[in-house]
Amino acid sequence: MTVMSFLGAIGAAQKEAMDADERVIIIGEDVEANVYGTTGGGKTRQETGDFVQMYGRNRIRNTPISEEGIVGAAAGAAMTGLRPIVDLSYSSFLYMAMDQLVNQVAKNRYMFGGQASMPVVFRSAMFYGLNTGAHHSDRPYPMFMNVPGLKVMVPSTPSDAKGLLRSAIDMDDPVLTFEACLLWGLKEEVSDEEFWVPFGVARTHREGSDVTIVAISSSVQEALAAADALAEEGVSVEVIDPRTLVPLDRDAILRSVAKTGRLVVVEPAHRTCGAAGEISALVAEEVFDSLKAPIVRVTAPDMQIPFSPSLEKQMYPNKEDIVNAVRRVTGITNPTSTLAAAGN
Amino acid sequence: MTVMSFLGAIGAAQKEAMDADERVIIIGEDVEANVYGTTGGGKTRQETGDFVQMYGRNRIRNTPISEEGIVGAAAGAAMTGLRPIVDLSYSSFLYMAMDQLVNQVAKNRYMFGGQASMPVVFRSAMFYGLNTGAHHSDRPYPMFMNVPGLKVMVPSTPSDAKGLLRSAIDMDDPVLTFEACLLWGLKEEVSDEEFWVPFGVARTHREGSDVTIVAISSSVQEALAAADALAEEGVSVEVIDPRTLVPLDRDAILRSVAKTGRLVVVEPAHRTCGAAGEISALVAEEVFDSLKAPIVRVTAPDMQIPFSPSLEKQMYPNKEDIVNAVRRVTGITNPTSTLAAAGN
Amino acid sequence: MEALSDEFKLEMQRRMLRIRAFDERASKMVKRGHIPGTVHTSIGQEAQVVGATMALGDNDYMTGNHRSHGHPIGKGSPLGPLMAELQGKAAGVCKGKGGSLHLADFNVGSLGESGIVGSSIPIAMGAALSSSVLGRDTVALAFFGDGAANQGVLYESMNMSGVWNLPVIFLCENNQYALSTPAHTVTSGVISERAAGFGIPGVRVEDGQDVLAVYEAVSTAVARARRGEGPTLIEVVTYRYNEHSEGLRLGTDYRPADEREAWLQKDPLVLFREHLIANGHTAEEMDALEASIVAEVDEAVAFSEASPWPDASVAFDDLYTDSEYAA
Amino acid sequence: MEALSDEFKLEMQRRMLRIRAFDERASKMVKRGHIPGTVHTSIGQEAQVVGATMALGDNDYMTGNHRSHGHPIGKGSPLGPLMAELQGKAAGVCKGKGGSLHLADFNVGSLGESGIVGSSIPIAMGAALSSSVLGRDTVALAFFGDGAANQGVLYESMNMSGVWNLPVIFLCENNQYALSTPAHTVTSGVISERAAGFGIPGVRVEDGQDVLAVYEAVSTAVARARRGEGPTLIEVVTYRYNEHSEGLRLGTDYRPADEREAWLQKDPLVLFREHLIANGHTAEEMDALEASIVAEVDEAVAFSEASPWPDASVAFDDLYTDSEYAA
Ligand SMILES: Cc1ncc(C[n+]2csc(CCOP(=O)(O)OP(=O)(O)O)c2C)c(N)n1
Ligand SMILES: Cc1ncc(C[n+]2csc(CCOP(=O)(O)OP(=O)(O)O)c2C)c(N)n1
Ligand SMILES: [Mg+2]
Ligand SMILES: [Mg+2]
Repeated sequence: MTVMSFLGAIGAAQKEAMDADERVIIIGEDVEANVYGTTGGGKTRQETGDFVQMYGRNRIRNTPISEEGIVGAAAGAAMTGLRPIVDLSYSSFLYMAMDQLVNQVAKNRYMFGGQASMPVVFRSAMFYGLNTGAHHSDRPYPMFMNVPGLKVMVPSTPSDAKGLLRSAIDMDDPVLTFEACLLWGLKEEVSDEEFWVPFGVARTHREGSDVTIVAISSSVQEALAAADALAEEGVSVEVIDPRTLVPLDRDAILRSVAKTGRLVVVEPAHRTCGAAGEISALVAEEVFDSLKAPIVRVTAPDMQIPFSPSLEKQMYPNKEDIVNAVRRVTGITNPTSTLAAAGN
Repeated sequence: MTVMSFLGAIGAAQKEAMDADERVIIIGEDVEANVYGTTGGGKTRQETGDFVQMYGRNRIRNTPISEEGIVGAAAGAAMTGLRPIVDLSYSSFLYMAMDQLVNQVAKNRYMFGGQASMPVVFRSAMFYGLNTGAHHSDRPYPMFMNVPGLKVMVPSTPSDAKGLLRSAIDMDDPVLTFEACLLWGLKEEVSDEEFWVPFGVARTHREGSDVTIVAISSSVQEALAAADALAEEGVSVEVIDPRTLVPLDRDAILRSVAKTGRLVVVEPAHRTCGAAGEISALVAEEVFDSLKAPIVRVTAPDMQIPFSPSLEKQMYPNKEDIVNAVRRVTGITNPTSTLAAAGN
Repeated sequence: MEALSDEFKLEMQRRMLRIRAFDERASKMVKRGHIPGTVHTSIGQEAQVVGATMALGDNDYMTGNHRSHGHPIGKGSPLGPLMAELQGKAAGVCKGKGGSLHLADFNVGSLGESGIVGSSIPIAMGAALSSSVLGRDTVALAFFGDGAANQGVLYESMNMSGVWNLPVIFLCENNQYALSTPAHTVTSGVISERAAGFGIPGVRVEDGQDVLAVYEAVSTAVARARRGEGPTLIEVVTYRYNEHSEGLRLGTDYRPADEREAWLQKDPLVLFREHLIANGHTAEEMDALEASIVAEVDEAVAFSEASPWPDASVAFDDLYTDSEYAA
Repeated sequence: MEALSDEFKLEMQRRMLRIRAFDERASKMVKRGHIPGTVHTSIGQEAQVVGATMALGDNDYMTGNHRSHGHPIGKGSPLGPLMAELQGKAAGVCKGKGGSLHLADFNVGSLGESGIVGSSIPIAMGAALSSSVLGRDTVALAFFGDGAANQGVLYESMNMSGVWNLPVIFLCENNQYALSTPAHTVTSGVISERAAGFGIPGVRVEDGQDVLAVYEAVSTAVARARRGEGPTLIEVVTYRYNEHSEGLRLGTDYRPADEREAWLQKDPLVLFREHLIANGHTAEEMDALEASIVAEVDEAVAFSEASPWPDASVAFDDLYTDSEYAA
């Protein structure tokens, strides 16, 4: 085990995959100079050298600023023998390549009756919360959930980031990974061995009996903090991280809600047509009879992201919002009371 | 009143708006030759001449195939005094211009603290169900619902198409209109007068007491047919068409479900993160206590669209699917029985 | 260029005839309702298609656009599964899931048509990137129209492949119209001249009805690419004889009345038939060749007609490689 | 070109000094945590900014990119609200909602920076379309970098504005790097030479540190546009003295060690100061001018510091014009 940051874990997965398979290449803007910190060495560039030194410019492809061209090139390369990892840096830039992502990457295998396979990973960082303004703060993963043919991962811990990314690279289907930069510095012990976290398997971070919280990306940390606070009030919260949104571990979510009878869904994306809405709808259809209370979503409002710190800080779900949502579904209005009857 | 087709109604709204305001222009591919049928005269080109004859090439701008450039140009023009209507022909081509739509059209007014206004309408047709294959069958409106700053309309009748489009053109905010081509030929009497259908006001096509169906775009017709069939079985169905998805008439939907206690949501888009999920989540949060049964979505599956007629016909919600969903939420398994108790 | 063998030239004519006969049949079938949706024919553009596809080797890749069922034929794809695809049959080359707009035949290096205009251009660049990274000697060719030439992704692709020296050819089929829109009304400058600013050669084949002229230009670019000297842009001037798509009736005369007539005088099949006759073949041989191709198309239609419709469940395959995620 | 008045030249120097002083202050404030996020300075590129903005008239439009707070200053925007915007204050020109990456000042025709590289290019074309449709004589200018020059939308915009003869100028600020990436490693061909293929003039200003050279090239293009003769592409060669963004420390030496030194010898402010002194001004006058600009920036900072933070509710304004839909 090594203590790794979220970002370090991503770099480690990329390195392992590059070592394991010559067909893996990295394409993106500023990957040569390791501007975004995942194409350095194992821990630091100084120690083990950077990816260009290790793998050469044939496999580390520093690109012009041409997102549509980059994604198209990666798609064509994936259809003909390579396994590209595309670094799109900020999630806000995915829109530039939307046609390639939706019309080519997602559809080709299907349209051509299975003749193509599309082993390619698109990495991008969600930079919200860092006062970068509306052009760098997008959290667009829900859009891509609406596009059949893509897989979507949203890791929330260093080991999940490493294990999921490795699975993504080794998979024959296209994967989009959304990495919340608020998690970049998060550290934990991560295995030095190669390991693969499977897609479609949620992680239950905390077991509980009164309420299920399904939390996405950086919201997992907020949800865990909320669960701690609520435990002190006598509310037992189960916290589930789906880890991959496509495929989604429906069973884990439904089982948990069947047990607790209450659901709060938390995510940093805009509310309308977000992942939280999807999970809510799933539960309202599949385990309605178990539900004891309204399903509450805690999300970003349907608003663009303002620059000023005095404005931006209120835009994402935080621990307090989650605690309030749980109080609402459990009927607790007074923090010191125990689990109220409402909805039971 | 004149009997107008859905397509004719769109043409009529465009003509009225062009006549009323010199700042209204039309930009798009093949608009000069009226390939898509909305830049002709009142009914046929022969009768009243086409838009180029009427308004000239200064205001009818036939473009190269450059969707990103077109949308950007329209956005810049809207910020500086014009009121463009952009004909993007097929909805599947919106992805080409996604960056302009999301990063410029939706964000500029907000980012610039209200200095910009963005009076522009983006029209596109959803061509599903016509054996055009996966590259021409998209129904991508849910993606745009996730983008604050855009407004989204999905008319389902000729008069709504005319009145909503006129409101959209006269509005100072950007609007995307998604026109189901399955409705193009639909005819009804439409007022010859200028009229404006307000955004954010749902239309109740049929009142009922047992189940609420919220149906979107071409699904409205399917839902009405299902309601007819169900009436014969003694099930009273309320059919609501939101008409605009952003803004959404939450009150109309919540009021109806509070009354009926049951909800089925129908739409032609893919299931995951679609509008149906959004409406389900809204109801599960806001009027949970009124709910007597699971909320059921009837949507396209999370699958791309195959070309062959033998494959494609099963991909969209039809009357039969809706009838089955209503039976499920009302607990009726035998078509001849009356309203069962389950969920009550 | 070295002289082409007689057999090679005969094969050129054979493939051009095949495209013509296949597309003419497909046109009729659309009008009779035997092909769902529509088709965009290459009728009139056969020289450009065959001159380009026959300049490629068997292992070379290509991508196409909506008007690209001629292209797999040109590259040697068998007709039966192509026709079955147009009809949406189980025996279709894409199992009936692609249709006319999205034909692909990976067996002959056809990585697929794109119904989205311009969208398959960078896919060809990606195939060339594979060759380059993996040290293969295959090249890739992207077909696209004069309309597609105004999509920005073409210039991103020319630049990237220029920088990386990729073995890719950008082939613009300038049939002078994009749907109803005359190219000269929406194109500033000259398409082939756009290459220079991106540091790559740009070639214009003025007589795109001459299969040998197209073949020569593309062969030169292919050889260049294989030598590791990078991409080329080729613009071929040609003309489509039919409407944009079969069954489409446009309300305006967007094409001058006598223009089509003039181009019909330069029918690539007639021209090359004459060339072959001038080079030792008889009219009877040519007639026989033409008849044999019609028979081939008859067979393809019979093959297709004999195929069942795909089973409804096929709609739920092939989204992902691990079927567990299919709905 | 007609001779420029002395006052006009002094104003050029004034605006260049203003950009330098403003950006230097902003850089310090970022490092001290007084400006949230980061800023991308125009330090070293002032001649290119002012030569272009002063060639525009008051009613002319412009769009910018992430490195564009110099541009509204060049176009005459008051400094206080710009500084307040960088700090995220209520008195900011965008109410604190845009920040450094998204400055806009519609009062001086600044239609906004885009943090998305290349994305504001067609917006300028749209502003030119308005002029053209409405019969106004305003022109529009899009600033963008050498990196942005590889975004396809630039070529879509050059083509469309070429076809429509729009009064728009595409101005590429070639500072030779896109973040860590040297332009020559990702650019095939020469940017200014890309214009020819799109049927529009392409001009390269080799000495982008000479404000008069830039002014002349842009003025020529503006005059051309106003005469209704259409768009121009101008590439200006320049250099940024600071890191890509303030506070960013890149791990590799992506710029040769002595390169920056050489460019520092061509500091546009020093060069133009010398020009002014050679043309009758004294060093004392110039010192006084410089001091007055520092005082202006002090005032702007004071203005900003005096401004309150925006009220939390401001985050929920300005999404739509009809506030009823705001959350
Ligand atoms: C991105 C996109 N925009 C628009 C269309 C609609 N469309 C289909 S074919 C066509 C014309 C294409 O012209 P060109 O590229 O010259 O090819 P041609 O049909 O002449 O072979 C258009 C506009 C499309 N399919 N995709
Ligand atoms: C679409 C997009 N891709 C990538 C980025 C990240 N990025 C920000 S600035 C920059 C370099 C821009 O270089 P250039 O256009 O030359 O402008 P300069 O910074 O040199 O002024 C990059 C890659 C971005 N903001 N937008
Ligand atoms: Mg064409
Ligand atoms: Mg630069």
